[in-house]
Amino acid sequence: MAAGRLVDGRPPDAGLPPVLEMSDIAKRFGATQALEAVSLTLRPGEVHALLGENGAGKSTLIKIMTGVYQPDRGEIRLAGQPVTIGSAAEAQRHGIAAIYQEPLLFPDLNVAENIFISHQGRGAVNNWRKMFRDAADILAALGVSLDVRSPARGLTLAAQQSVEIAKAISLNVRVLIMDEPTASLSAHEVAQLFKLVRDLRQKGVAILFVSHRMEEVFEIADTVTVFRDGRLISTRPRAEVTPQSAIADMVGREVGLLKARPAVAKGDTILSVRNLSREGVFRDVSFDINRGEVLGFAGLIGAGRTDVGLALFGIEPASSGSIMLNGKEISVRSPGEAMAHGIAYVSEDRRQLGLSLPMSIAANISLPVLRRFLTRLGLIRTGEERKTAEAFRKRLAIRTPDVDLAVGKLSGGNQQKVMLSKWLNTHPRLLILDEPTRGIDVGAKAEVHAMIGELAAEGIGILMISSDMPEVLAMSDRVLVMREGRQMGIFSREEATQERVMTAAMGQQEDAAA
Amino acid sequence: MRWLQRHVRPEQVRELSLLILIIVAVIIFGSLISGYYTARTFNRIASSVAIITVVAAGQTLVVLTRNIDLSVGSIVGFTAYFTGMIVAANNGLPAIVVVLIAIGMGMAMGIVNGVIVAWGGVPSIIVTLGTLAIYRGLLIDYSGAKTITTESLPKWLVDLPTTELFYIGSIDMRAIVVIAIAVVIVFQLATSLLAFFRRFYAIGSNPDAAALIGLPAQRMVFTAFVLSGALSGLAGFMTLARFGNITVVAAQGLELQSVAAVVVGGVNIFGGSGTIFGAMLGAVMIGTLEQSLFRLGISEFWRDAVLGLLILLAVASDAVILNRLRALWARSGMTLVDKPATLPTTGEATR
Amino acid sequence: ADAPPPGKELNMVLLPKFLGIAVFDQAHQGAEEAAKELQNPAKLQFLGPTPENSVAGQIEIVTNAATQGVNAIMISNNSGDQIVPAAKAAHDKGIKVVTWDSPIPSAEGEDVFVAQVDFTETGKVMADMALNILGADGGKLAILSASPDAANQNAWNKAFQDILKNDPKYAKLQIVDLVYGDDQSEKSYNQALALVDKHPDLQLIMAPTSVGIVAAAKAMQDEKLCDKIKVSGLGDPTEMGGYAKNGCAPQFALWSFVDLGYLAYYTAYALATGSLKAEEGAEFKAGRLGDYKITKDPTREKGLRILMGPFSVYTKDNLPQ
Amino acid sequence: MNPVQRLIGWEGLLLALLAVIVAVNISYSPYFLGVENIVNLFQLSIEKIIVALVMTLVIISGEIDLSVASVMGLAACVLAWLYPMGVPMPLALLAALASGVLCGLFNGFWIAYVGLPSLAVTLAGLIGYRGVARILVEDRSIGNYPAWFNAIGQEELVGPLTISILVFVVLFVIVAIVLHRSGLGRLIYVIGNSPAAARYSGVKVRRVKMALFVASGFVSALAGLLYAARLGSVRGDMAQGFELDIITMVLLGGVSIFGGSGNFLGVGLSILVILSLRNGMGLANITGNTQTSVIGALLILSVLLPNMAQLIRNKWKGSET
Ligand SMILES: Nc1ncnc2c1ncn2[C@@H]1O[C@H](COP(=O)(O)OP(=O)(O)OP(=O)(O)O)[C@@H](O)[C@H]1O
Ligand SMILES: Nc1ncnc2c1ncn2[C@@H]1O[C@H](COP(=O)(O)OP(=O)(O)OP(=O)(O)O)[C@@H](O)[C@H]1O
Ligand SMILES: [Mg+2]
Ligand SMILES: [Mg+2]
Repeated sequence: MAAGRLVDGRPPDAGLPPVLEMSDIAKRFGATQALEAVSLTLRPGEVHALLGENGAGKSTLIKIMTGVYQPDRGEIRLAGQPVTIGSAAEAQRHGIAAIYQEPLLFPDLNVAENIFISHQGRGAVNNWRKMFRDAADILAALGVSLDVRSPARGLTLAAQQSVEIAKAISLNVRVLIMDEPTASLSAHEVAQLFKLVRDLRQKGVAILFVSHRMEEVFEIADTVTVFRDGRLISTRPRAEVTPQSAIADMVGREVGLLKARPAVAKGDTILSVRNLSREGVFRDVSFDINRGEVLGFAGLIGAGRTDVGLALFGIEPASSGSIMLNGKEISVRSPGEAMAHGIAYVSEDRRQLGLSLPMSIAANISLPVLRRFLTRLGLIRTGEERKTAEAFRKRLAIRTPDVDLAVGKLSGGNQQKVMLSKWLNTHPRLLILDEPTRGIDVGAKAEVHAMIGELAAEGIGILMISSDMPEVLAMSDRVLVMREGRQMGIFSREEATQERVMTAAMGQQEDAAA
Repeated sequence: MRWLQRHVRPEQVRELSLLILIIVAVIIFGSLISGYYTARTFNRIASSVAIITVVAAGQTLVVLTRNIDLSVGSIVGFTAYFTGMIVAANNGLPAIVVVLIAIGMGMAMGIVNGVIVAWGGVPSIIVTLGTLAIYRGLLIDYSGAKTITTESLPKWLVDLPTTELFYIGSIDMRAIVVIAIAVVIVFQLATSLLAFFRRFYAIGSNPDAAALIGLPAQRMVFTAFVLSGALSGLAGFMTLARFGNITVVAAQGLELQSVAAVVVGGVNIFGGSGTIFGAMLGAVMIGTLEQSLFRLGISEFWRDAVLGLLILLAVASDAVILNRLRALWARSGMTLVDKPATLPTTGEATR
Repeated sequence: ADAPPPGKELNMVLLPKFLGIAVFDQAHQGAEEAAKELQNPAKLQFLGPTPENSVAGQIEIVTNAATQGVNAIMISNNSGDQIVPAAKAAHDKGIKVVTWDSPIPSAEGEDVFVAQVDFTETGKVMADMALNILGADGGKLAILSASPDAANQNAWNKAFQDILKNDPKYAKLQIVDLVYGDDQSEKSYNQALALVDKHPDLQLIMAPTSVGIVAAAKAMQDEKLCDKIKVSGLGDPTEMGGYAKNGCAPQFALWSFVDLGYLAYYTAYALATGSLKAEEGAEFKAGRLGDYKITKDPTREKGLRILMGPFSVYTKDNLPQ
Repeated sequence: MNPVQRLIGWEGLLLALLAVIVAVNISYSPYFLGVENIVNLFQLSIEKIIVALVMTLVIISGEIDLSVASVMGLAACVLAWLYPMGVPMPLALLAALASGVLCGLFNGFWIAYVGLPSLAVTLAGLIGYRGVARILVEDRSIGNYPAWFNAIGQEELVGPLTISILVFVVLFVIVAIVLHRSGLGRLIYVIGNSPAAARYSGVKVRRVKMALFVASGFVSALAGLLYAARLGSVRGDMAQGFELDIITMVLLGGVSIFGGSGNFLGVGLSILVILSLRNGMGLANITGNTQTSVIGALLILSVLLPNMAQLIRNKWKGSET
């Protein structure tokens, strides 16, 4: 194996022969040219970052490397030898493993089996004891402790992601591809992950790293490649790249980095929550949200933020505590009631909970308020429906040939935008955003942030759950920190610094709690 | 609780609850029916459940892969009839050959199902709805409306169902029952220990993921149908041995019975979870009810009504129990360990 | 009585309860034999539904036959009165509708029923066999019937029960149960065993169905109960021979289905040619079976019937070779 | 393939198939085009195709209802049970329909509110409701309803059309509009595609499913009564086994068994295909088992062939699906 020569931990040097070379790759899906004349080289012991807006073609390129798609044109060479990667299985045999944007586990298999099943020989006989032990070890190295015996069903995205990573490193890979592995990880876990990436680099593994989080890219990458509209714009050593220049390459224009949202004048209180609890999930959560205010929810994955959101939206109603809307006590037993009160919840899991992927963009956007598009006889006014969809397509710059396309065909980021449109369409008074910019590129991210600003300015109260620390700090008027289902404190914009929020999230003593 | 989680997996809990249900049922019937706790009662239930159990085992494998095999009834009938015809023609055939013929026949029909489902990309319910009719149709066509009679069969075959292999206390274990138990044990072990069989679970659990890690979904589905066919073939042989007289309606409706057994046995009809053992319990549950209700003197006409209700209750009670447990499992599933020592280094990068 | 004129071209359909049952094929042979004798150039259509679809299937076949304007239909009715509308429609189009083996209960839409045996007679034969087997001091017996929906079965069972109730000769015979095996070997087999469990002192299983009786016999043999519990009823000697010999089923009865098919064909043919009128007292000659007369059907007030008979009661001594 | 292409592909195929079958039928049988035959062609399966309409909705919503045939039987038996007791016909009919609604509510409760798989629940229903029907009529065959009731199923009302056929036509139009134009239809598709997302969008998933099963129960009961009216008498085994035929019709119509896709044009065509095929084979004197085999084969091929074509096209385009 190419890696063999490097285990002594010699620093990686660009002189080494490339593990994987892709030249002049092209791939087209119906109308969209997803990739055009792309050439990319991965060297042992190199962390190669791949940047690009939503729909730039990153995932497509990766799916080609892993044999999920076949390129229309172009050549792939492994350690110098031309190869065709016909299937995921072949890719694995070549030592190419990938962690995808959305974790793909077997909900009915336990964690350990999920880790090992991909590379067990067909003839193998399960030695459960050993399997559990090995799995536990690998996860420990990740700094995650999961019950390796419990089925994957019901794991949080974070938990699932950790298992995915464990799966990938449990086979000894030459090329490890990570398509937005950090999208659902909190800063804490990102740190753990990066430790691991560095180890792998030491071992001479070539790593292709896709992320929309600038700061991460600049922390970990050796080389930075930028895509735009399916074309490769630039490949440079990190030293020669600045965030600004990279972004310029990505969007083809100058875009300001994330900058703090101007604080708005406090309106009167819309929502006030007191001692909200749900048996065994979260306890005594209390906060107010004023008109035009953005309340950030920070915390590690699994802290229970989503559950608070779900309780407010009536999916998993709270078991005790009070919710007051405009001073009136309300009970929210179902999403229907929540929507009637003007509460909207944008889920963190767009594929399962946020969207109906096989249905058209228009149908998805009109779904929550379908009534509005019905005639007296209950028939759908499709014209109206499409018009509305078109409006949102412009407003959020959704990249699609037309609004009748199945949402599933859109790239991650564009799906996110459709989901936002869907909920803005309900004209909410209180908007709950759960990981609103997960898997969204800088361009779109900026747009979403701007959008959040506008909505707040319109007087909507916004509850923003996010694991993206800079985002939380920049967007929120106040930050509520949760940890293991408990509220650790609420920080005003002034108090809320990276360190304090983190410490609270990690459960260190914190006196500044509100 | 923790201990339980370590040592019992949810689907096992499912089986436990079913086992308890069966025991409760037996106790109730025992108190209502005089002379219920006898070797005879056991024999009745055991041998009437044996055949359906073997079929249900195959059905389980298919269902695990998110498919269903509705043709089993026809396959059993077909193999029972034509195996019978062949043995009748040459009584000299050694037992093993006869069994292999039956299994082979079933396998062949399973292969047809499997190929069309796996590589033809036709939903299994459509394929097997079709072959359900086709296999039975062929049977009627080629049977020439003759009935296979005990007369024409070799003695060993006719006597097989009542041959006692060994005794457990006063209970004599009959060949048919032993075959069924053997099948269950073999496949239960295989599906819990062999990587190859674990893949049935993987594919049913999340086809996309299975594809991404390069599991040969098509081959697996094909295998499932072939095995289901083979086991149905074996069941066909058992049917021939047990009932001796085989008409073209033999084993009609077995498909629904096997699905019922599988469903009651807690095999997730949408694939991915459930066990052979569970399916057997399902069959036993239903068999016990059928037999005992009759003994209770419940009228012919009341039986189906009661049976339907009891099946529903079996499914419901165990589903409710299971959901509770699922939640518990999930909740305590993950605990992220805090390492204050390694405060996030991302901090620097953002400044 | 004179025979119908041979050589007429008549399209005729023979319709069994459903396909794949031996006795119906024997009836088919008989009908073919008659067709040859009568030199009917038109091919006899032997059409039947599949077992699981018997009722709807029979109705469909009768309807289609009517559409095609065939000359005569011979039905072994499995659909009770549900066949009536279809049969009527056919009859109204001038098609001769002859039932055999199992009649249309209300007799509507039917010209005449060719009865294998007299149904009350059947009851008596069953009673006598029971008496012979159980002896003068009688005992407990249970009926294992086909499906609850088979008209002829129900008629026989009723006749059997009546005669036991009313005729002091059979006073000691006690019917303790009536179960159905749906003409499926498996179900009949299990039902037979269940009967044994439910009635510890059971001595006889009376199964007036060719499928049920073999299944019951096999069950008793398997459980080594033949010396305690006997099996009797209506069975096909080719299937039952063994059990007659080994004493599991010392006596059982049946008529010749070949003759039944033969007679049904003659009747339908004669009606279709007009040489026979479907009315009480009409007579005709049915080839080798000799002369027959149309009479009122005692078991169905509106019905006409031709009675074939006789029963042959089989024991180990008179089995056909 | 985008939905539009798929639609053309599938329905186009069925249309071609239909054309071939009709052509063959015409060339084989002079009777096929007769008004009488065309009417019979629908009459003979009218109850099945009526139920198939609702079944389409149920399957698209990602569920299945195996209990329909038993509900048909139950409704008919409720009627047959009440009417002889002197309950006035209209009341008896209402009660029968109510029994269907009850079954629907029962199924719906366990499926929508307790969350059990519909396959399991309705399988229990398949057995249980049939059982209740049996309890009500046991082994009797109950007829002699008022003439007007039988007329509903048998007499021609508008031109040659019976009420049953009109019911079907009206229902077809209504259900088609509901599915393809109405908000409810949209919700049915969304629920079939992604139930979780539907719930998170405030869709009252449970209510929709409940509504579907109640509708299924009601229409099945209605069909059961029409069946009773057509046959003029009721037995415990009424409509037994119809569920498979009904599901076959829906699936052949291109409705995905996994829910979320399929449309009414397809179902309409598949109904025509199956009915004319059956009828054609009937007129060609092809017996029951061959008929069912052919339809079974058709069911498979109609999905297999297009897939094969697609597969080959891709192989030779060298691109992945
Ligand atoms: N299976 C497919 N069918 C049709 N179009 C597709 C398919 N997969 C991707 N595309 C299109 O190809 C383009 C590239 O998609 P891709 O997922 O590679 O973008 P991406 O860079 O990963 O975006 P993101 O950062 O949002 O994940 C997009 O326009 C997308 O709509
Ligand atoms: N290991 C686990 N296995 C299963 N479920 C878990 C696990 N950890 C947490 N959960 C579930 O996740 C929820 C708590 O995590 P939640 O997603 O609410 O936190 P969060 O702060 O919103 O994290 P995220 O950033 O993923 O939204 C609860 O529903 C809990 O049941
Ligand atoms: Mg992507
Ligand atoms: Mg969350």
